[in-house]
Amino acid sequence: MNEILTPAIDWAMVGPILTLTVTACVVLLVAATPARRGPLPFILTLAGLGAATGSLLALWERSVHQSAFGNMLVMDRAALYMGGIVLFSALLSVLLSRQYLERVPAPAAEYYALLLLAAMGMLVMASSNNLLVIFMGLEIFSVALYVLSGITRDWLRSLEAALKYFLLGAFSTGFILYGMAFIYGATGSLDLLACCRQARDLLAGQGDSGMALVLLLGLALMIAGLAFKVAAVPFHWWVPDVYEGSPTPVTAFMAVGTKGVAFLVLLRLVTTTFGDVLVAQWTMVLAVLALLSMFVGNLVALVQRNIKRMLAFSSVAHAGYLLVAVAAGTDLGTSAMLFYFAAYMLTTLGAFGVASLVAETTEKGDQGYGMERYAGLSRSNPGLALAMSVFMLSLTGVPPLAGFVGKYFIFQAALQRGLEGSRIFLVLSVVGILLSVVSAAYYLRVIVTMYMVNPEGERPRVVTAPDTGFAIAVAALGLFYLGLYPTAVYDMTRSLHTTLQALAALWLG
Amino acid sequence: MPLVSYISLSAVLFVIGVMGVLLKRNVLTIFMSIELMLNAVNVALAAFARHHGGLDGQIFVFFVMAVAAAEAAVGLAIFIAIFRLKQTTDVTEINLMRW
Amino acid sequence: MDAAMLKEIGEIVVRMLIIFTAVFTGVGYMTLVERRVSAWMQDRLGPNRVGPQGLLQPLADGLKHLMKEDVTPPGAHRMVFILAPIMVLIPAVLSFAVIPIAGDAINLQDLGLPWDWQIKPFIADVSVGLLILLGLASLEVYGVVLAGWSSGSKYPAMGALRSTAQMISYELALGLAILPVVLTTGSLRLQTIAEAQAGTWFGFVPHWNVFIHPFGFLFLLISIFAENKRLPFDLPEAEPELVAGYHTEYSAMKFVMFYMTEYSAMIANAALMVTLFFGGWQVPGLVLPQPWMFLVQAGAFAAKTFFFLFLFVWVRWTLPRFRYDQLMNLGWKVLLELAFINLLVVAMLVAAGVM
Amino acid sequence: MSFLHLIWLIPILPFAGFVINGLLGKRFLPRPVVSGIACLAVLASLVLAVGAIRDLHDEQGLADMLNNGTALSALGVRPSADGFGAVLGPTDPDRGLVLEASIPRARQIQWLWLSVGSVSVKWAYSLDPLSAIMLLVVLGVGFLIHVYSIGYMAHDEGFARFFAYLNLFMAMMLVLIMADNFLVMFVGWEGVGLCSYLLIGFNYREMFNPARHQSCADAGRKAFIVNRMGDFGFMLGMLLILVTFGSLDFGQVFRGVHALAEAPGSQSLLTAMALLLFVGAIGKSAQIPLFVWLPDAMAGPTPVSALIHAATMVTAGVYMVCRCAALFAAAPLALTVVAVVGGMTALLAAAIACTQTDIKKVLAYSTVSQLGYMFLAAGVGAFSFAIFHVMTHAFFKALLFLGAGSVIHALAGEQDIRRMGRLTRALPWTFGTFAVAAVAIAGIPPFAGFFSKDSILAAVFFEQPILWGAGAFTAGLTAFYIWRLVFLTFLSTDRVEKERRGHLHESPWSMLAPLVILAFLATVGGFLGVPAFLAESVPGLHAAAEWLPGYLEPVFRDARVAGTGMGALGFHGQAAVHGGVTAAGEWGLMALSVLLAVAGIAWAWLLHGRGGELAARMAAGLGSGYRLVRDRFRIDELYDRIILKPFYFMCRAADAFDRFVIDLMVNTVAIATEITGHVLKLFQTGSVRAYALSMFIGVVALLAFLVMS
Amino acid sequence: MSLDTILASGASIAAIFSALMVVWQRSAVISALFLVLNLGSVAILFLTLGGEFLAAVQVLVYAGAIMVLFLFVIMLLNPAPLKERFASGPVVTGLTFALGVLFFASLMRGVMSLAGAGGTMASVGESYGSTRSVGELLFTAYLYPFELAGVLLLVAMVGAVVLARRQAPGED
Repeated sequence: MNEILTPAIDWAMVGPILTLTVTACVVLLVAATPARRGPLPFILTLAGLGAATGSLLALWERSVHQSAFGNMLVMDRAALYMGGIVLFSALLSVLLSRQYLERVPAPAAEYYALLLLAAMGMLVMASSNNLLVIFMGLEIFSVALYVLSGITRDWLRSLEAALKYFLLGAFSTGFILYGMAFIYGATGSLDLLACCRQARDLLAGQGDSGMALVLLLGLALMIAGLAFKVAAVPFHWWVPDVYEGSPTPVTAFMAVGTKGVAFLVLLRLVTTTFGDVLVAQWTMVLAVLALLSMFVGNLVALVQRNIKRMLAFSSVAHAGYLLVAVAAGTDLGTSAMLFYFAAYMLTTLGAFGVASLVAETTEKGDQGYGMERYAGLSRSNPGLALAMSVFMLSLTGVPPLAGFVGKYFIFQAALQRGLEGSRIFLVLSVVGILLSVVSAAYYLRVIVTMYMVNPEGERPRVVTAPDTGFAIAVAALGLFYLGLYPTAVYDMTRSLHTTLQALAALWLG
Repeated sequence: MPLVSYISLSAVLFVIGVMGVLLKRNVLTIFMSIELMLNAVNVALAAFARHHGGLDGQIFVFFVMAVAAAEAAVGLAIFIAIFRLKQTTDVTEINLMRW
Repeated sequence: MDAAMLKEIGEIVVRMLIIFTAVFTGVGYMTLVERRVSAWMQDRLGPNRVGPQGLLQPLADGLKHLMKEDVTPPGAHRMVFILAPIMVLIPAVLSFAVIPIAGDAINLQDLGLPWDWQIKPFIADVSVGLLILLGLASLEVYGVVLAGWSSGSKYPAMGALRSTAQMISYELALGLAILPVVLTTGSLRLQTIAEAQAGTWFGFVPHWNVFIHPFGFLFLLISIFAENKRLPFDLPEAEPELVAGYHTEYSAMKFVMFYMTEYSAMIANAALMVTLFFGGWQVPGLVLPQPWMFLVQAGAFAAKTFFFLFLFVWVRWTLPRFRYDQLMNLGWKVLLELAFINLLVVAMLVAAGVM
Repeated sequence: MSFLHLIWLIPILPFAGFVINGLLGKRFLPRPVVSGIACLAVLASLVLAVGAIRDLHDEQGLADMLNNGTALSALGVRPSADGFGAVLGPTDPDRGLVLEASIPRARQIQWLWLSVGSVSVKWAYSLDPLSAIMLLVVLGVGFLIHVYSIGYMAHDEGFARFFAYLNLFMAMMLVLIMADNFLVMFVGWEGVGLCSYLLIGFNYREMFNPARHQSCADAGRKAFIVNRMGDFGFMLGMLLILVTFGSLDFGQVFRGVHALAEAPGSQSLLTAMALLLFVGAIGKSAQIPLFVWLPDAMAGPTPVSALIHAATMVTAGVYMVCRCAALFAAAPLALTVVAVVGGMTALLAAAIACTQTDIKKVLAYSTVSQLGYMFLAAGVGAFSFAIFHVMTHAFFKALLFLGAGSVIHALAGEQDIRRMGRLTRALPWTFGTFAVAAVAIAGIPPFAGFFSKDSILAAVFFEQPILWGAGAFTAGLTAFYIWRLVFLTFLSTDRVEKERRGHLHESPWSMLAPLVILAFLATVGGFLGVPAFLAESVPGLHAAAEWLPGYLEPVFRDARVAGTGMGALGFHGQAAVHGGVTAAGEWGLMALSVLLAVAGIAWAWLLHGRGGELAARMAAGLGSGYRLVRDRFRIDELYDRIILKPFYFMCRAADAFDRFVIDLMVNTVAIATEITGHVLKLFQTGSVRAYALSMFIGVVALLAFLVMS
Repeated sequence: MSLDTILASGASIAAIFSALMVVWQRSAVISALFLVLNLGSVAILFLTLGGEFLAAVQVLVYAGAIMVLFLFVIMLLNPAPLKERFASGPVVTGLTFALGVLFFASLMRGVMSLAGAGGTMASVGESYGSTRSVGELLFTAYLYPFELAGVLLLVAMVGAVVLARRQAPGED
C-alpha cells in the first residue's frame, strides 16, 4: 500500500465556508431537540453568519490573491467581495425571516440550516476557478434553494414554485454541465485558468484545430446555463413564478445570492478564461441577452399587479443592466457591475422584506401581494412606506440613491464601449436608459398606491418586529450611503477587476 | 471506438433527453429525461478523459452522480409533497401561478 | 477464431459450469435442507419420501411447478409481470461470478483431463468485485418492485413497497459494515481479501477478519438477514398481513424463480460473509499439492457457507418477527449509526497505525 | 470666515426643515410652528444667499481672504487664456473653497462623490452671477410663496406634509442651481421632479379630471414619467459628456468643449451632446412634445403651481441650457433646434391658452408659452435675456398664480372662468395685483415683462427673422389671452354660482402680502435690464442700462467666443455688433411689440370685456346668431369671417393639435408600451413545459449563432 | 474489430434504443426500466473507456440507488399511464422536434470536428480508472469537491426530509 499524500489544508482559507457548514450542522442538531421552537436556531444562525463574515474580512486583510486546493478555492478579492454580499444578504434575509416564520407553517430550524448551506454553496461557487467546484457550489445552493422555495409545504403555491424551480433548474444544469464537458474536452482541464491558456493555444492555431468548435460549444452551453441562474431572457421563465411562490425572505435571498455568484462566475469566464479569445462571440451573445432582458423585464413588470411578480420581472430587467456591464468586458464594466450589484442587493432585500411584512397569511398560503394592499400604507406605517419608497426610487435610479449611481456607472461603461465604435453598445445604452424611464412607471405605482390611494376598508397597521425593521432600515440607509459616498465601495470594485485580471496574468505568466 | 463516436453518442442521448423534457407530461418522466441528459454528459466526460489520458473527467462523472443522487432525493420529495396536495404528477395541471 | 481465443472461452465456460452447477444444486437442496431442518426443529419429519431421505424432493418440486398452470392475473402488466422474476433471479445468480471458491487456479490436466486449461477459482476476476456484488444486490430490488407493481393488486404492491424500503435501508448498513474490511485489506477484489486472511495468530487463531472486525461482522449479519427478508425481518411477505408479499400473484415457474432467488441470494450472502470475515476458502496451515489443495479449499468454502445457511434456518425458527416500524428504526436509528461508528473507529485505528 | 464658506448651508436648511416637519410635523408640532420652521428655513437660506453674493462681489474681502489664507484651501486662480478661468491649483482638494478671479465664482467642494479611474465627481456647489440670480429668484419667490401658503393651506389636513414637501423642493432646487457639475445638478433635477410629483398628487383623494377618471395621483405620475423621459436624454447626454471629456465638472467640460470645437468633425458629437441635454430641458421645461404634463400638473395646490410649475422648477431647463451655454454655442445646429422648439412651443401654447376655460390651465399654457420664449432667447444665443425673462416671468407668473389661487380660495374651489366675473369689488387687492401681473406679461412698458420680452424679440429679430414673426405674434396672443382671463374673471358679467357667492371674501393678509410684494417686483423688475439705447435716451435710467446682461456677461463670455457671433446680443451694445441696424430699428421693434400688446388687450376687451356677447355668439355659431349679425352688426360679420373665425380656428386647431397629436403621441407610446407588456406577459403561461421549450429555443438560438457562424 | 469496439458498439445501440424508449413509453414504470437499461449500457461504455470504478459506481449508485428511489416513488404515487404519448399538440410537437434537430445539428457540427486526427484516444496504463487511482485523486487533488459532495448530500437529505415528511400534529 503506497502512502497517499494528504493535502495540506489552509484552514483560514476555508474558514468562511467551514463556519457556515458547521453552523448549519449545529442548527440541525438543535432541530432535534425541543430548543428548535425557541430562538436558539435564529441566534445560532446569526452568530454563524457573523463569524463567517469575520473570517471573510480576515481573509480580505490577509492578501489579494490566495488560493488553496490547487486553485479550486480562490479567495481573491472578487470572491471575497461577492462572498461578502452573499453573507450580508443572508444576514438580512435571516433577520427578515424570524418574524415571517412565526406565521407560516415551516420548520424554522431546518429553514435556517438550509439557508446557511445555500449561502455556503454560493460562497463555494464564488470562490472557485475550477469547473467542477463551480458546479458543486452551484448544486449545493440550488438544491438548498429548491427545498427552501417549497419549505412551506402545505401551500400549493410554494410547492409549485419548488417544482418549477427544480425542473427548470435541473434542465439548465444539464446544459451547463454539457458545456463544462465540452470545455473540458477542448482544453483537457477543469481549471478555468488552465483552460484559458489552452484556449489561447487552440485559437492561435496550435494544438488540435477541431477543438476550437468544441470550445465554442462549451462556451455557448455554459453561458446558457449561467443565463438561467442570472435570470436573463429567454432563460428567465422560472423567475416570476418561483419568486411569487417562495416564502418571501427566501425569494429575497435567492434573488440576490443566485444572481450574484452566477454573475461572478460569468465574469470569471469571460474576463479570465475567454478574456482575449472569442471576445466578439461572447460579447454579442451577452449584449443580446442584456437587450432582451431589459426589454422583457421592464415591459412585463409594467403590467404586473402583484408586487412579488413585479419585483421578479424587475429583477429580470436588472439582470439585463448587469449583463450590459459584463458584456462591456472593460474594467469599467466589471467594477460597474460589481458596484451595481451591491445596490441591487440592498434594494431587493429591502423591497422583498417590506413585501413579506405587508402580506398576510391565510390557510391557502401567503396572500396580499397584490398592489392594492399597499393602499394607505403611508398612514398606517409611515416608516415602512418611506423605506419602500426609498427602495422603489433606488430601483428607478433616482439620485442620490445607490441605484442611480450604479446605473450611471453601468451606462458609462456601455457608452464608452459604444463611442469606441461598438454599435451594439450604443444601442444598449440608449435602450437601457429609455427602458429605465419605463421602469419609473411601475416603481412609482407602488409609491402612488402607498401615498395616494385610499384603502378599501380599514388598513390594519403592519406589525414590524425589531429585527425585521432593523434589516429594512439598514437596507434603506445603505442605499443612501452608497448613493452619497459610493467611493469606498466603488474603489473596492475597481480593485476587483485588477484582481481578476491579475489572477489570470499570474497564472499565465 | 474513436472519440467522435462517443461524443456523437453522447449528443444523441442528450438530445433524446432534452426531447423527453420538452415532450412529456409526467413530472417523473420529465425528471428521468433530465437524468438521461446527465448521463449523456457523463459519457462525454469519460470519453474526453480517455482522450486526454487524464482522470479529471472521470472524477467529474463521479461528482455528477453524487449530484444526480442529491437532485433525485430532493426532486422526488417535491413530487411527493405536491402529489399529496394535488393528487397529480401531470405538469400541465400545475400552473397556479402565471402571468 | 484462433486457438487461444477458443481456449479462453473454454476456460470461462468451464468456470461457469463448475460454479453455476454448484450454485443451482445448492439452491435446490437448500429448499430441502430448510424444510428438513425446520421439521427437525419443530420435532417432525419433513419431506422424506422422494428418494432416500427425500433427496430427490427438489427435483419433484421442480417438475410439479413446471407442469402447473401459469396464471397471469387480468390486472397485470404482462410484459413486466414476466420480466420481474427474471430480473430478480439474474442478479442473485450473477453475484457468484466474483466470489472466489479456492486459492489458486488448477489445470484441468491435474484432474486427468486432456485439456491444458487453467481453471481459475472464480468466473470473473474483477478488481472492484465487492462493488459489483453490492451493485448486484441493489439491482435485485428491481425485480421485487416490478413484481409488486405489475401484479396490479394490493398485497403485492404493499409487499413490494415494504421490501424495497427495507432493502434500500439495510443496503447502507451493509455497505458500512463491509467497509472496515476493505479499509484494512486495501482492496475491493474479493480474492485479495480472501488471500489476506491467510495465516494464524499464536499458531491457532486463524487470521480471519471476524476477529479483527467482530462488530462489522455482526452488523453485516443483521443486514443480510434484512436484505434477504428472512425472519425475523420477513415483513415484506409476512403472510398474516400480506398473504405472500410481492409474489402473491405468481405461480408455476415464475414463482419458482422467486423461490430460487431467495435461496441463491442466501447462498451468495453466506458466501460473501465467509469470504469477507471467515477467510473464504482459507484452511489455516493446510498445504497440499494441486488438485487436492483446490478441492479441499473449495470444500472448506462450501462447509463454511453451509454453516451460515444453517444459521439462517436456525434463526428462522428461533426469533419472532419484528414490527415494520421496529425494523425501520433498527435499520436507520441503530444499525446505521453503529456501523458508521465502527467504521470511524477502524479508520482512526488505521490512521494511527494500530491496524 | 465669510458667507461664502456657508453656501453649503443654503440647501441644507430647507432640507432640515423637511426632515423636521416630515418626521414630527403631523403628530407633534402645532401648525404655526410647522409653518414657522418652513418659512424661517427658506428665509435663512435667503439671508445666507444674499450674504454670499455680497461677499462674492466684495473684491477687497476676497483679496483679504486669499492673502490671509482664511479660505480652507483657497487657491489663486489666474484667468485662463480662453477667458474661461477655471484653472485649479496644483492640488485639487477634495474639500474646500475655490475662488476664481476671472469670473466672480466661488466653488465649494463638499466631498469626493464618485471617482472612476481618472474621472472624479465631487459633490460641489458653485456660486457665480448666473446661480446668484437664480438663487435670489428662487429663494425670494419661494419665500413669498411659503408665506402665502400659510393662509392658503390653513384648512388642509396635510398642512405639515405640504410644508415638508415644499421645503424638500426648495432644497432640491437649490442643489440644482448651485451644482458645480452635471451629476449634482442631476440630483437636484431628479429631486425637484420627485417633489413636483409628490405635490401634484398632494390632493390625491380628488379626481382631477372626472371625465377621464384621472385622479391627482395619476397626474402626478404622468408628470414624473414624462419628466423621466426628459431625464433619459439628460442622462445620456451627461454620460456622453463624461466619456468624451472625462469629467462632469462644468469648468472642465466647457474647456473641453472649446478644445473639441477646434477639432474637425467634432460637430456631430457636440450637437449630439447638446441635443440630448436639451431633451432633458424639454421634459423639465415642458416644451414640445413633452409639455403635456404641465397642464395636468395644475392638479396640485395653487401655491405649488405658482412656485414649481411657473416660477422655479420648470425654468430649470432654461437654466440648464444657459449653464451649458458654451456647449450649445459650440453646436449651432443644436442651438437652432432650441430656438425652433422654443418658438413653436411659445406660439402653440399661447394659442391653446386662448381657448382654455380653467383659470389655472390658462396660466399653465401661458407658462409653457413663456418658457418657449426663454428657449427662443437661448436658441439665438441671448442667454442672458433668457435668464432675464426667467426672472421677470417668475415675478409675474407667480403673481398670476397666487392671484388665481386667491380667486379660487375666495370661490371655494371654483376654477372655471365661465362661472366667475365681476369680482373686482369682492377682491380688490387680488384684482389690483393680478392686473399688474397681466400688464406685465402682456408687455406693456414699463412693467417687467416688457423689457425682458422686448429684449428677446429684438435679439431674435436679428438672428432668426422667421421666428421673430412667431414670437411677435405670440406676444399679441399673450396679451389677448391674459386679458381675456382678466376680463372674464374680474370684470365682465357676474356669472358666479349662487351658493359660492356667500363664500366670497378677500384673502387673509398672509396671502395678500406676497401678492403685493410680487406686484411691486413685477412692476420694477424689468429695470434691471433696460436696453441700452433706451437707457441712454431716457434720463435717469442710464445706470440701469443692461445691468443684468452685464452682470451675467462673465458667465456667458466664452459662449460668445466659441459661438458664431450669436450670443453677442446678451449685453451692451447689441446695435454696435449689428452695425447695420440703428437704434431707430430698435425703437421700431419696440413700438411694434407694444402695439401688438395693446392690440391684444383691445381685442380681448372687444370679445370679452363687454360681457362676452361676441364670444357667446362665436361659441353659439353662426346659425343662432344670424339675426343679430344681420341686423345690428353687419360690420361684425365681416369681422367674424375674416378675423375672428380664422383666429378661433387657429386657437382651436392648436388645442386640437395638442389633444389629438401630441397627447395622442405621448399616450400612444405609453399605451403601446403597456400593450407590449401585456402581450409579453401572456407568454408567462405558468406551464413548466412552455418555459422549458422557450429556454430551449434560447439555447438553440445561442448555439446556432455561435457554432454556425 | 476488437472486443472493446464490439462491446462499445453494442452498448451504444442499447443506450440509444433504451433512451428512445424512455421517452417513447407512456408508462412511467416502463420508462424507468428503460432508463435502468440505459444506465447499464452506459456503465459498459465506461468500462470500454477504462472507467472500471466508474462503471461499478454507475451500477451501484445510479441504477442501484437513484433509480430504485425513482421506482419506489413512482409506485407510491402510482400515476395512471397517460393516453397520449406527448403532451403537446402536433404543431408544438413538430416544432419541438424541429428545434431538436437544429440543436443536434449544431452540436454535431462541433462534434464532427473531432473526427480528424485530433480525436484519438490517449494510451493509458493499466491503473487508469482503477479504484485506487480514482480514489487517490479524490482524496488528494479533489479533496475539496469531495467534501463539498458530502455537504451537498447533507443538503439533499435534510431537504428531502423537510419536504416529504408528513406533518405530525402539533409540529411547527
